[in-house]
Amino acid sequence: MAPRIASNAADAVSGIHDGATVLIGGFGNAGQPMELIDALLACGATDLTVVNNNAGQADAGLALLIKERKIRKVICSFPRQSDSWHFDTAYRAGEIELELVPQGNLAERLRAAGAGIGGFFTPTGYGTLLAEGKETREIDGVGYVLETPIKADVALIKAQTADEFGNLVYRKTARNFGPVMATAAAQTIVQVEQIVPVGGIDPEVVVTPGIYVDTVVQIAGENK
Amino acid sequence: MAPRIASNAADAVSGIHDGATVLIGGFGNAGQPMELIDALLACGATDLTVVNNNAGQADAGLALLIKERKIRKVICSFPRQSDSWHFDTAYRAGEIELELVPQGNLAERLRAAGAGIGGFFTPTGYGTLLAEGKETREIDGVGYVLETPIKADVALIKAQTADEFGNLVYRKTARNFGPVMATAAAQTIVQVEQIVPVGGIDPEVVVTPGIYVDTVVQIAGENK
Amino acid sequence: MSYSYTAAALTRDDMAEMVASDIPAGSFVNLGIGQPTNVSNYLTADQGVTLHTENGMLGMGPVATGGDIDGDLINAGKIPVTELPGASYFHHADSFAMMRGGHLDVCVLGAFQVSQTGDLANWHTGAPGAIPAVGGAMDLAIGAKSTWVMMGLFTKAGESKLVEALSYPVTGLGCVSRIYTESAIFLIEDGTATVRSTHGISFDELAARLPVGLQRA
Amino acid sequence: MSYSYTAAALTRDDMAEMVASDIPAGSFVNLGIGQPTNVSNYLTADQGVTLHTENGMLGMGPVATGGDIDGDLINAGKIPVTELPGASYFHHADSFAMMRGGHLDVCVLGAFQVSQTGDLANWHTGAPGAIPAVGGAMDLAIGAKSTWVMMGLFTKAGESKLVEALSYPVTGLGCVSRIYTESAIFLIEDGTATVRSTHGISFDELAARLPVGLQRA
Repeated sequence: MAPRIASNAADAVSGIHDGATVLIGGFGNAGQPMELIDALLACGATDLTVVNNNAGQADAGLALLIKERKIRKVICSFPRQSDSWHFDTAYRAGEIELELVPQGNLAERLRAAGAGIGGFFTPTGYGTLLAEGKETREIDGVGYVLETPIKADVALIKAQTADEFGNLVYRKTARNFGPVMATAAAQTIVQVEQIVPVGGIDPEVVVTPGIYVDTVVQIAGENK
Repeated sequence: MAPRIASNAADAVSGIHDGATVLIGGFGNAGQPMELIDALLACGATDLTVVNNNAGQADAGLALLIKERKIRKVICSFPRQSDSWHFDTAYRAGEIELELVPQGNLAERLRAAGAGIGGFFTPTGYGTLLAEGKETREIDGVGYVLETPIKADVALIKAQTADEFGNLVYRKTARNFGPVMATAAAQTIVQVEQIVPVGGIDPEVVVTPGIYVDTVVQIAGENK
Repeated sequence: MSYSYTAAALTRDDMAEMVASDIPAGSFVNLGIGQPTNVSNYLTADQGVTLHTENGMLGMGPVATGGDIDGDLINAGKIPVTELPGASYFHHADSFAMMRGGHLDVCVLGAFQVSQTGDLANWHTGAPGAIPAVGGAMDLAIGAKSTWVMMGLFTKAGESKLVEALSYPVTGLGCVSRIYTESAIFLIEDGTATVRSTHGISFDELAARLPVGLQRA
Repeated sequence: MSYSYTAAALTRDDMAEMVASDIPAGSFVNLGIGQPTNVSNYLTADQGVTLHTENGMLGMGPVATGGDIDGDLINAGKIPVTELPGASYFHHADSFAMMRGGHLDVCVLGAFQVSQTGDLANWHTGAPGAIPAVGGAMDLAIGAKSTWVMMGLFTKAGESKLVEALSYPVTGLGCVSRIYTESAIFLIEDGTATVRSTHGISFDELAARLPVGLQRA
């Protein structure tokens, strides 16, 4: 079905419920759906599990969700940064749970969720603290860890352009987690800089087919 | 490293040795690297294991490799067709081995090989003859089969355009197995309709990055 | 939908039309090779159904004719097709990930047999000397949110193809939720076959001919 | 390459230049955050080295300045960079598949410790109260055909960071094949550390200070 075109970010995230698992795209600021994250905070949903590469930076976006204790658990690869003070405080106070995942395993677990794969053996993390308690196996002389899919209720991602059918293209390294997160969530909500009519994106260059997109909202692009 | 630009198909396949595992792209005629397959036959390499969606049709390409008994084993999803007579004869004579793989598992096993995944649990084929002897597991109430990567010595694929750095774009449904096969082989040999200078393909639309491409040969395009 | 009856058995075109009208508006659908392909002829523009072909495309249009034929644009049956606005292309691993991941709403397939628990047999007769070929059958069977079957209800020898347990090799277990036949439409749920309609045969006559328990919708 | 000696210890720039000159022409390379990033300043155009950044790009160019800064084009350290002709973009799963699948020729990383069998520790001090963060470290460590380390050979307390067995938490097992330090370059193979060169210290002095057996190249 063609996606719903939301009138603004608040409208776009209005269906997110307490206790939801929410994937949030972006690597640093590139591809980060900042307006959707702000709207998620404003909508009041709480007890969330959030999957992102990081655990919030400075006093914006994901960091504010953590500051306001809307997040029960973070699944990420790199929580600790020079400006991750809200996460650090919540974590040290025992008020947020952390599941630390190597970045490539994070991406692959999201892909597995979207691709109907029940689990996969990855060499990444074998023999490390992050494999403790996980099933391991030696295959052709190499050690592997069994990793499981990360399925979610909602994905919040950012793309450059959507057509009215929900097909997406991204821009440069802002692509990052967007395409895999779009496949792994029951509801994918996308903020884009522009929406074009169906047929406005060459079928050869579509990165995320519209089948993965449920809601699109246009947010005027900032200056680059 | 930038790929070698071969002078013709014979030159492109000249390094393929007896006993090699060879991935051959294409689904029907779309994306089938016909000139490379013909060159493989002409070069005389034998005792090959070939991975393709089919097992040759009529009196051309892969079917001739089978007719000439160059192929020890075929790994494919759909060998039997109305015009697969060379395969049928060889198979009934016990002169070719067949590993039958559901089409999606075939694609995913190739992807796993390219992605360094040691194995994955797939629901496809669970409870069927094609899962016999394989490890199975129930995960969240669903049955899965453990499938393993298919790594190869060589991939022969067809793309529309390569740049001199080996970046590839494909055309319509001729894309099919090409991108995953390119990642799964130690040597990827690509026939293209045109080669353009580096910079001639928009970085946003590259489907197969040049890192996966070892040899490129330009074969003048037929009429479409 | 409560049980209904028509005096005439359904033709293949009737079946295709009925499947088409049952597909929810806006669905993403894969139509298997053979009879199911015919369903596309009865989908209306208003329905806004998007067709997937497992060889790497969403937004597949009608069969190509004349100058529109393009060897690089084919469906899973290797027939030249066309591209609709909003289409997208992707490689085989992405295409089957889309299917296996449960993103398609409906998949329509042919069958040799279906069991009352929704097990499907449609890839291999199991006959001695038969060369097996599976293609995407097993992926299609288990991938979509709903898998529907179109088939004749009886073999040439008059045996029911809706069975208690498959005698042909399995394609997928517990995956079929609807069966469209010339004589009846069945809904399969929790191991029970419910008859939504019969065509050219009464419910009681049908029940007498089939080896499985039936309930009336 | 047989053992060599220079009177002066290597500066960080010397180390970066040496790593750069050791990278084979035409290689695909990932340079980790920190010291390894500096290697890019010494790669020559003639070398034709292609840089990968795990956040989804091949063909990364130098750090962007002034009007070339684009928030959508950053490296793994989140620094704005540029795009070279022949570049390509891809998503995170494809990017780490490229790495995990062994397609990169060389990855250069920093380290807390390396063992004589090539085990790497570079992600977590294991200190009480430390909040762990791993990022792509474990993927990078085991993914490339060759993993090289750049580090100071001694801690501030003067202890060797080339050790018999790691005391820090493991990043990857048996993955490091070369170590570049200010005092020596080591080749790690089959559990043995071979000293390719020493700088500001003789082989015998070095051997006396390190807790692992060494052989001279």
